Amino acid sequence: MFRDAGLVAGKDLRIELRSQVTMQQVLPFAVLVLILFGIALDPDRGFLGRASAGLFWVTVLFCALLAIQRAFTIEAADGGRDALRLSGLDPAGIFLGKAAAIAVQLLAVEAVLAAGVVLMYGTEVTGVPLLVATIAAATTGLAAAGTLYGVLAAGLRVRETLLPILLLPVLSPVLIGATKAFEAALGGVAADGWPWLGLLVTFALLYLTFGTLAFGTLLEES
Amino acid sequence: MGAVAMTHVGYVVAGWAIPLVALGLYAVRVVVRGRRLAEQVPPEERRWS
Amino acid sequence: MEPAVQLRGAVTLLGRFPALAGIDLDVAAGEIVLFRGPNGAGKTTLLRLCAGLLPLARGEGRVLGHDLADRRQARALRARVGLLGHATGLYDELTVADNVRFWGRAAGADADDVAAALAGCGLDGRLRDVPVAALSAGQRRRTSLACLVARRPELWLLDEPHAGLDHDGRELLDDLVRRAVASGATVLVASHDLERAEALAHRVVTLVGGTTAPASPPAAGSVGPEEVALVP
Amino acid sequence: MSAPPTTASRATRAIGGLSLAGLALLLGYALWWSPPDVVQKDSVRIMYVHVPTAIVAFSACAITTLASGMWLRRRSEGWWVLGGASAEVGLLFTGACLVTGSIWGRPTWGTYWDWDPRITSTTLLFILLVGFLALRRVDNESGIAAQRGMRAAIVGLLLFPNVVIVHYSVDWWRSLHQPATITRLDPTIEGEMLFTLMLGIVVFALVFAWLLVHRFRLGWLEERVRATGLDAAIVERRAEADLAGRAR
Repeated sequence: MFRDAGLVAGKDLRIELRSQVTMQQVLPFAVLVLILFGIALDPDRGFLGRASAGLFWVTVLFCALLAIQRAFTIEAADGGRDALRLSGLDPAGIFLGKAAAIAVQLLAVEAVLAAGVVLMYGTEVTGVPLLVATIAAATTGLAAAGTLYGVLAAGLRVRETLLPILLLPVLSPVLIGATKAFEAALGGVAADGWPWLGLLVTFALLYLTFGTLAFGTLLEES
Repeated sequence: MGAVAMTHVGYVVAGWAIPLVALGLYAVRVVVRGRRLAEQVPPEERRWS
Repeated sequence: MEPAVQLRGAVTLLGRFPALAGIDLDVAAGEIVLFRGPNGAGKTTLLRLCAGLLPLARGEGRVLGHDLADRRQARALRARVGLLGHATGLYDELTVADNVRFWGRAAGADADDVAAALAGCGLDGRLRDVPVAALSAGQRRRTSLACLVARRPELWLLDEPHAGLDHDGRELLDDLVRRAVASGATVLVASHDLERAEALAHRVVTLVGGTTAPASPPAAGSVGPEEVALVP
Repeated sequence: MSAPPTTASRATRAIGGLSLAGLALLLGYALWWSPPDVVQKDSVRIMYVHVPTAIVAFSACAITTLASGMWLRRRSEGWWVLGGASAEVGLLFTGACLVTGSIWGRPTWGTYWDWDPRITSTTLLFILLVGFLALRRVDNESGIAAQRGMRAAIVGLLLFPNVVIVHYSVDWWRSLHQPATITRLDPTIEGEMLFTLMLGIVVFALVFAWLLVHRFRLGWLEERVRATGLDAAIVERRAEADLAGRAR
């Protein structure tokens, strides 16, 4: 299963390296959203600094939607789903491979976004271990749930509008957990953040397990 | 019991009227559509009576 | 020897439309069968059913010993089948070599199989590192043919294989099919390119309205197109 | 005696009668006989519809998840229809719960919306149901039920777990900011108020059951109409073959 996952992840990342969609489209979009928040929330009132955790994760959520849509647009190209079904790849491997590729791309976007937030919102970074752990757990959860709901919406005519309404309510616990953990880390009381990390890890494990089991039956859907 | 004038009358009435009316309308809609479809389906297909 | 493909009254739906409306078919292992018939007769659907991609709405079907009604067996069947259809199933951003390597290794082929497939399809020269997006339709079809060859399937399902191929391409395809059959594979071809396909096929079956028309007599070797047309 | 062409039956008439009687009794208690709350005075009477509809909404999601799970295992049409019926009726109750929640909140909080944990998670539940029903509608063009609705069944299977996770995280999130003081809606309940609340839960459960049975049968009929279309299509398709045969 993990061999297939590596194969699929490698393929997705190679396509990304060639097409540069995440780097040249999703990444600028992320920075743009930061700027829009800045414009909308009037930087002088110091509100941005306090809300930077929440704004960061809302932006990541939107970038995740774009990355997931992209991940399944590749497969929809020219009979890709049939080829996947005929390929002999283990469906669980395909799920983990796609999720891993999405996670890697999201991490890249999050890194730049973090720099942007520190630069533009003047957030002072403390409690780094908690920050890193939160980013890892939340990104895994986003990638796992995103891949599962992504394949659900793929191939449907109205997938652009259906995916957000299906996925975002499901991801709200990740938004809550990640934002709270970040606020604890940035606010200096890292101890409060660790329980939220528990929520993120549970969410990620739940969707990784369910995705691995359900992906085969979902790929079946012609 | 409840002799003194009820407070927040407007809210209480609204709080009860809106859901009950909604449930009633939905119930009527389901039963009517049910009746219309039931005619198109031969009786043995309907396993209730 | 168990027949490669055996269908009894098979019905397959595309949406609510019964593309196959009760079809009976028997194909022995190592046979090359050509399916003729008007557009919309159900040729493509028949190939996809035999590939285990479509569920059986009614009737029975066994392909390479797998029962099509059982979802798990239909899924297991797919790794042993190669489908060359209108859709190439290739990743436009990846190069020819990347595509053949990905689909080959997905089916367990090693580096030599991949290299052999590329060479076999004449793709190991200039085209090797060209992104598929930059290829012509014929070159894309050669690439998906190479992907199929790399996977070494036991059942070849070719949907309009000759379409878009130049002369060399057609020679190449016929040669690959003959070599595959020699090594025990079975081939089902759906095509309008009659004289080309008939030279290749052992037997011709006419498909109309989602089912087989009265079976035309087994074409002994190469039967001229005129004789076949007379038979309803 | 052939059944009259409706979705009603002895069972639904019984449940229907019972729920109407129960509703009358509930209205009596909720609006007149039960005492007003010391702090909230009479606005507490909305609780007797808000809490029961919330409970029914959550159980409707549980039924949809169960039905989706069973459909994935058995692929029998009944479970598929039950999943959809329960979600649709559940959506109606979730809407009622939201409306009554904000009306009840108005006198207490002074606004129609407050980030009260239950209202927030019920709103997210509402959107989850809307998404599920939207996916179901998009998903059931294809012919036979067995092949259809795979995606909606998976989302249905995840519906209740998602509801629980969302409810838990929202509750935990809001409990940091909103210590359980009087601003929370639930006054201490005992005696006659408790009885009225229990009565409310029973009555609305009956109403839900009645609606669910009728909506299920409506769904069942829709499936029958769709299935009868299939045989006709096969006959028509084979006729096309004869037509082509003769024409040549």
